[in-house]
Amino acid sequence: MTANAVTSNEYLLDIQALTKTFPVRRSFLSRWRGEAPKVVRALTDVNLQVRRGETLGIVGESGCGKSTLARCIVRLHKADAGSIRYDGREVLTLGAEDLRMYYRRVQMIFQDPFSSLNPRMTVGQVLREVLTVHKLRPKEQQGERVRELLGLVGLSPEAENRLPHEFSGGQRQRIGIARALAMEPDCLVADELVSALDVSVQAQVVNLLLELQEKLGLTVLFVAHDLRLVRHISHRVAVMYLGRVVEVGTTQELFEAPAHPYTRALLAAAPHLDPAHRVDAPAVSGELPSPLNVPSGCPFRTRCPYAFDRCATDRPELTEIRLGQSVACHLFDPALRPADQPAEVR
Amino acid sequence: MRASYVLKRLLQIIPTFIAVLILVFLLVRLLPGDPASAILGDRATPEIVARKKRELGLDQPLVVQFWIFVQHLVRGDLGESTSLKVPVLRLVGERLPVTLFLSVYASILGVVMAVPLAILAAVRRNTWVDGVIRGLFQIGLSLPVFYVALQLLTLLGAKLQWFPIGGYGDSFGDRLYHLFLPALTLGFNLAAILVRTLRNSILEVLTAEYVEFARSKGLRTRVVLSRHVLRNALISTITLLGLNIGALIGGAVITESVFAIPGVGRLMIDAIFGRDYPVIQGLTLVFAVLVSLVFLMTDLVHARLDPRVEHA
Amino acid sequence: VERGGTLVYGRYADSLFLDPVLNDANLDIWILTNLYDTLLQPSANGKGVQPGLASSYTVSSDNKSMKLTLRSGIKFADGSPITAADVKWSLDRARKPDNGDWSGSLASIDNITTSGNTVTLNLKRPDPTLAAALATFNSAIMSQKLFNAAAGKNDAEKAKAFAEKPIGSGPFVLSEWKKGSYMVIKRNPYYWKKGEDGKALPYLDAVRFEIIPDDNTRILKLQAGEIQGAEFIPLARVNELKANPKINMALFPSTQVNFITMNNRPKLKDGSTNPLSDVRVRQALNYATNKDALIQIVTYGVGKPMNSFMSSTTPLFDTSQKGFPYNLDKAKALMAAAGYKNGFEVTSMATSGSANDLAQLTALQQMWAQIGVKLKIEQLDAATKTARYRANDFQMRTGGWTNDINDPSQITTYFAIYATVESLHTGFKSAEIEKLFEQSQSETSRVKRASIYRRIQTLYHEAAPIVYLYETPYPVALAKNVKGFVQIPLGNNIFAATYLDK
Amino acid sequence: MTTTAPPVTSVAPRRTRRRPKPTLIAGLLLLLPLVIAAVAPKLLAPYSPTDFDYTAILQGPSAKHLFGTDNFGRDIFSRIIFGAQVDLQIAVFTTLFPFVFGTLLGAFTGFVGKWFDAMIGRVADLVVVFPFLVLVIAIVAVLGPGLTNMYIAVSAVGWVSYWRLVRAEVMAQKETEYAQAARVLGFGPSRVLLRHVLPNAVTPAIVYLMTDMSLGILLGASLGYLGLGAQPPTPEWGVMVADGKNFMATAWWIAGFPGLALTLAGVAFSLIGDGLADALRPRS
Amino acid sequence: MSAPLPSPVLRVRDLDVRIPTPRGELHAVRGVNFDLQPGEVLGLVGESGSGKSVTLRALLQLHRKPVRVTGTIEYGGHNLVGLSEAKLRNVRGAQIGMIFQEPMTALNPVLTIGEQIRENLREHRGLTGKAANERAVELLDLVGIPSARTRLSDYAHQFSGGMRQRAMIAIALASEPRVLLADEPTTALDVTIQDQILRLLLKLREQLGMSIVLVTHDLGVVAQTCDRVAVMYAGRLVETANVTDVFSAPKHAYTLGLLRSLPDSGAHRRPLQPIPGSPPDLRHLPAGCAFAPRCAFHTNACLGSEPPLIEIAPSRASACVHYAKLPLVNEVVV
Ligand SMILES: Nc1ncnc2c1ncn2[C@@H]1O[C@H](COP(=O)(O)OP(=O)(O)OP(=O)(O)O)[C@@H](O)[C@H]1O
Ligand SMILES: Nc1ncnc2c1ncn2[C@@H]1O[C@H](COP(=O)(O)OP(=O)(O)OP(=O)(O)O)[C@@H](O)[C@H]1O
Ligand SMILES: [Mg+2]
Ligand SMILES: [Mg+2]
Ligand code: NI
Repeated sequence: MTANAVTSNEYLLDIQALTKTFPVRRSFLSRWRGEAPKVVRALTDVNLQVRRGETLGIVGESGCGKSTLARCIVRLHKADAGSIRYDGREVLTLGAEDLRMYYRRVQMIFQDPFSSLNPRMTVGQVLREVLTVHKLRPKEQQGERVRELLGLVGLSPEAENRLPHEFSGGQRQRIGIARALAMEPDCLVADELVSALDVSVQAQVVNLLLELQEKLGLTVLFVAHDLRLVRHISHRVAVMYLGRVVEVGTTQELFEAPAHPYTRALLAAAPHLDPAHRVDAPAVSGELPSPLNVPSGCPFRTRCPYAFDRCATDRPELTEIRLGQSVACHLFDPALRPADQPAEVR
Repeated sequence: MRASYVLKRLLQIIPTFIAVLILVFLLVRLLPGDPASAILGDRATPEIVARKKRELGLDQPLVVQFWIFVQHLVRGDLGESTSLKVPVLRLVGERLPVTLFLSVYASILGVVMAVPLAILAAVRRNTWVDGVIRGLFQIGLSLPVFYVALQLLTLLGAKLQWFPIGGYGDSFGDRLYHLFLPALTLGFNLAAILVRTLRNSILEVLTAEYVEFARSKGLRTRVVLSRHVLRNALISTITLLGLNIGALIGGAVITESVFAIPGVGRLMIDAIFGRDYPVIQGLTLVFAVLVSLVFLMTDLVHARLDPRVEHA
Repeated sequence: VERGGTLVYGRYADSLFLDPVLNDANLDIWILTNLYDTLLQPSANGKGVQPGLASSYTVSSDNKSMKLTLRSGIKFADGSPITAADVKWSLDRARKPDNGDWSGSLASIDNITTSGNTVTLNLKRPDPTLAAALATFNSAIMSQKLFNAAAGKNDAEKAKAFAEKPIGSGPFVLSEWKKGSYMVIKRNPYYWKKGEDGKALPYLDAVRFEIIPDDNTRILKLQAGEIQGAEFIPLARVNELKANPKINMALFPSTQVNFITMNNRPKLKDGSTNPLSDVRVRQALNYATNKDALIQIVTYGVGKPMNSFMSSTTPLFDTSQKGFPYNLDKAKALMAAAGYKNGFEVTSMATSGSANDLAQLTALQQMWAQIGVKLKIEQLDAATKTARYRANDFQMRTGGWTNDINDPSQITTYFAIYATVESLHTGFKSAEIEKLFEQSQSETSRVKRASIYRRIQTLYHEAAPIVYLYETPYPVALAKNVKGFVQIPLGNNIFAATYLDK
Repeated sequence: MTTTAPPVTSVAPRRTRRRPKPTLIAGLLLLLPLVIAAVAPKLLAPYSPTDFDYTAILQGPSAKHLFGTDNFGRDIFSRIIFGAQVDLQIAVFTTLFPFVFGTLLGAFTGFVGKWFDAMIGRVADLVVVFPFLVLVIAIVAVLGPGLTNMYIAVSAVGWVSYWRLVRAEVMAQKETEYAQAARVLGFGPSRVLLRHVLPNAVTPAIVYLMTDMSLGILLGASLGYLGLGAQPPTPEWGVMVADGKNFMATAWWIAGFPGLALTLAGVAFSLIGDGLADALRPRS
Repeated sequence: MSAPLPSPVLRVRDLDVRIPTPRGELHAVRGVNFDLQPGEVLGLVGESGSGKSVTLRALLQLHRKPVRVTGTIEYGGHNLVGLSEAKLRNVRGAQIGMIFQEPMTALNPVLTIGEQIRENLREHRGLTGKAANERAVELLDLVGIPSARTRLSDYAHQFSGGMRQRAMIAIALASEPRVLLADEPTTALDVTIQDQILRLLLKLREQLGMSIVLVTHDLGVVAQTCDRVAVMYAGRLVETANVTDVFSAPKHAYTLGLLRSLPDSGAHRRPLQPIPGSPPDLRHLPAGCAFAPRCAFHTNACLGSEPPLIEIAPSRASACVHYAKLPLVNEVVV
């Protein structure tokens, strides 16, 4: 099956050509001189589909637009252009009332265990507020539901009367998850859910997520920069670079046969756990370009060891190179004769 | 880039300036009583009052008065004081330097007092030294300015005769000598505010990682304190100082009366009580421009001290 | 006597306009006579006149003209001679009805003629006050030539320019003036009057007026020796300064009376009824006022009770006036008779920041409470207070008065004659007083005039349009070495014979 | 998978008890006598604050008159006691409106932004370019002297500080993850602002409120000095200090004791402010 | 490695750090012992709050007044603990350099990078003026910052994250120290940049013959970079070993738990094996082994007194009572 043949029903979330820029404050003089306004290109023409019940991992270096994408999906940012269809319905144009209904289905869980909970509300208040505002449970049933939710995320019922600062980081992330679950959503957007946690605690939260997904049939968008973790829990993975999706594929394909030179560099740079398996040369050289000044053509060309002249002029589109794996790289252009392609890549 | 920023900030002052203009013009005319009453006192007969009003142009409708005011203003003419019968511009020219001198002097004294004591308090935090410094300034902050001024006058001026009681002085040195007590009064008040914030920001900076890094480089404590700690701690203090200079100029109102200093503060009070419309208007505009300039300067100094500030 | 030196004198506020005719207030008047000279001068006791620029004057037998002979060799401060033409021009300017507030004092003059060094004033009617008027600041002699040479298109502009740097013929001439901060007047070398040592006055080289609005600062500066004189010493400090061996705390007799103006109209500006329109109420308030206590509290003993509306230093003051002795019973009886047994509430305006006003009214609050009158104090800045006063929009206000001319007529027109300023804006009007006053204005017999004024004072006392309080002197603190300074009862500061003792 | 995640609350429930803040307690203890004096002055004051005693003018401190008497023979101690009411009233009324209005406006403009924010910003600029004291004096001069008009004047000017503080804080707080979480949970803007953002943004304003209260009292004193503050015979400390300025050399107690009272109040407020800053910080 | 070891550059014995806090004294580092050999990269791993940074700071005597440091830190024949400030300055920076986790906060924002390098050169190398400038350029070159000369006058905020970290390394290297203490130098960086920086450190170690103490909580970094590892838990070292030994056969229940909780050890989307609970509060430590409450293997032997770090094999030590009975990382326990 090719991507084009998929009906919208198969994809719970269908993102097309999503673009988001952040304006940079300009000097008076530059405006006066009529200079073109500068923008941070956080997302450029992002195409991405998420299937029902799957976990889609999103990886990439800092500033490549992972969080922006997640936030656009839950409408915390207003996208500039493109479309996001959720279950066939356009999300970007939802009115206030429909948006509420949308949030009932799509919830976000946040990265920072310290700032993602209102420091002045007890856990019980946090959960009850959700139940009350959305009239999910009548008052008398709320207590029971709160205990149920706490149990679901592995917290004991006494937690209800405590304030966030009385919990450890891992516990706070559980509270955040419980808060999202209170809405009974079918899709979770998790932005760096466990990045701030210690490894030993990370595993606890990851387990919880896996378990809940199993139990509740959740679709999960898992944004992270820990490749090991993403590989462990994702069905499919998308790799982003400077506001673009450069490669997307099933976890196995992507990790075992990475196609895009950036994906390969990323995987090579991730420190391997085996001390016997050491590499001397750096996986990739050079610094990440500024999102204010994205290179023309392929954004990765400035650091790419295989870049050739066309990379500077044409922007490569995301195209399927094999079943379930798409890549945005000229090296995979079928029009290119095999002789022109570097041997290492194929 | 800096030039464009300055230009932009200067242009930004203009709308504020115009609003200030209209506001003051109206406000001043809302004051009960009028210049004629203020000048003539109780005795004047109705005819005399009417004559005076005509003379001052107060018999015209407000709109006409405003139009005349604007016309004059465009020509750089702020009008003439109704009570002192002197062009406002000349008055301001005479008085403003006094107040500026006093404000700058007070700021310098304030900073000179605040910085070493704040460092001391921060480095010795939670010891008796810290307690005494903070307590002293807290008390200073809780006393009315005129009380402090009068105490200083009585003690250092009249009793010990170390400093003159009032006046302004002629030469620069003489000025420093004459204005010492008023500058001290204002400076003390300023120092009280500064010590508080500076101490806190020094404490904050002391725990910053770059201070740790500087120490790990084996630099002398003095170098660490001056180059790394103080410079960073001063950044927030400069902003505060700038914000307070406006208040300082305002605070000069009382200090100037107590110390008999012919500055704009006293002029303003006299003008308000004397219903000297042109002076009130002129001074307000001057204040507005001055404070805006101080803010601008604060920004520039801030940008100079803190390279992170991009006023793009 | 010692010659030379500069006297630094602390004033509470600066002069505004140094033109003898067009000036605005006491701030000008009280120092003008140091800069400008008049034909006649007030005598030292303040009750009569003595020769000035005119060495003598004679009044015709029909009292319809006055002939003055100018002193010979008199000069303005720039060295130019003072001529009869200057005199005529100056007096004509001073009596022009449009010119200034004081033109009325010369209103009896019909025309002025000159011949040689004599000047003749031809009068419309006999005028008993003319000599005093000629000894008053507004009759100062100015140089026509210098005035006309001043910049400006018309007389008003010229007057302004001239007053910036006036040149008169007084003992001093203005040398430097930074408005609102200081003024320096220096010795006029052409001054005609001789001192004790036979040489021309003044003794001082210069007087420097420093403007120090804060009472306390003025005193501190004097104590620190930075200034040698300070005016308007708060009465609260008088005793303290008297005890200071380095300071001469002078209390110059004055024409100052302190009183409370009452609105006598039946209705107030806001339409409410006014209990003060009842003469019994006004008398009651007067009787309920313990002047001796007030003098103790407010003036720290330096004042004395006010027995007539005019001060005891005013010519023709009637010594038999009794004023209102403190009598609570009488006050209560009058209140009851007026139907205010339980009192009422009354508001008085006060000048904000004036310690004396406050002390006065806080004390009255207490005193009047005894007869059930609840006094509320409303502090207003001077401009507002004056504006409300002028609009008759008040119930009571604190008031003070000093004469400008050595004659009772001025105070009387203001206090008792409706046409001037509605009798201090009280609204008080007495046909009999108006008639008597009219009569007095052309009565040249001093005895007859005195009896008319006795009657006026009695009538005024009976009607009690104001609350009589007390008279106060001018409190001036001087360094011990300052000699020969006087402030005359009219308030003028006279530095001509002042010197600094070594 | 049926095993639920291990219950973890039993392991490290970091329950930290709120410890009393020494500065806060010290501040409250200092303020206590003033509050008592303000509530029941009649119980404490031996004399009336306004009655004259001509026989006891300018007497130094003694057993009869603890703090001496003033130039009207009024008992300074009693005046200070009664003054507590006036000065605490000044402290509250000069700050109440600016605090409430400034905070609400700051919350609103900080949260909504856009042209309304820009407009208020311009108005604030206007207010800020006038030196505070001068502006207050001018307004009081327009309206007439007295405490009520002083309150009006201060309110017209004083809100700007609170507006700035709260606006900046709200702008910061609305970007926090819990505020975003609240939005994603489908809560309306007013709920997000009032229940989530504002309670966490208001702390600096409350702390500043304390400083402002003592500044309010001082302002009252300054205006009193110019005769624009509390009107006689109201026993207001600042005005008492101002009244005593003529007796500084001869009767120090007239200005001295009210000065002490002012200092006491100032120190109390500032200690409370410091203490509150500590106590209101959500995590300890 | 079995060859006799050369004498260590740094010998740490019984290092204790006590931090008084309003809520009681915090015993952040408790009896830490280790040696640092010349040219060696020693990894210090452990969870957040386990005392890694505090230990590192103690090595340079950077702790200030209320904090108490006891024990011995032998460097060049001196005990750094209790050494006078003046003498310490000859060690700090000059002999032992330090770099930090967050280059943004560790570089002074208001001084140019050049100034920050030069001040080090002036203090320890006596270089000023042009000479200092030239050396600064060389240093920036060395750490791989392109067009080094022009970038000397830049401020930290004008650099990207990776460049900042390089600059910080250049500053620390200015005085050519023999020991580099690196406190999580790559945690704030992206993997590709982390990779570059770690390689740079290894290269510099070779070139300059430095010893490095590398603090990290990323076991991958340890595996790729370190020669030896010291594992820290609740302020104590619980295991020290050569890097290969640790990853193949951990001898402390905590190390084992850590390795097992990593995703690599389980099958795709299968539950991981976390260590239950969270690290203890250093103010209220349990009696006995601090890890016991979270330990799957704990017995009564773990309670009572805290097990000491004892040598269990050449250059290998563990503080686990059950070290001999621990399973391998991938072994399934029943
Ligand atoms: N509110 C904002 N205003 C301006 N620029 C923004 C804003 N939010 C994000 N950006 C910019 O957009 C780009 C993408 O940011 P984003 O946070 O999506 O990256 P990320 O992939 O999540 O990075 P990280 O891994 O560091 O979280 C960055 O350059 C960032 O600076
Ligand atoms: N200055 C200090 N005051 C109070 N407690 C401190 C201080 N410095 C460190 N601590 C505490 O000491 C303990 C050890 O801290 P340390 O910074 O060494 O941990 P770490 O292992 O470096 O953790 P991380 O991986 O988070 O950097 C922690 O509980 C920490 O809260
Ligand atoms: Mg992100
Ligand atoms: Mg650390
Ligand atoms: Ni710039």
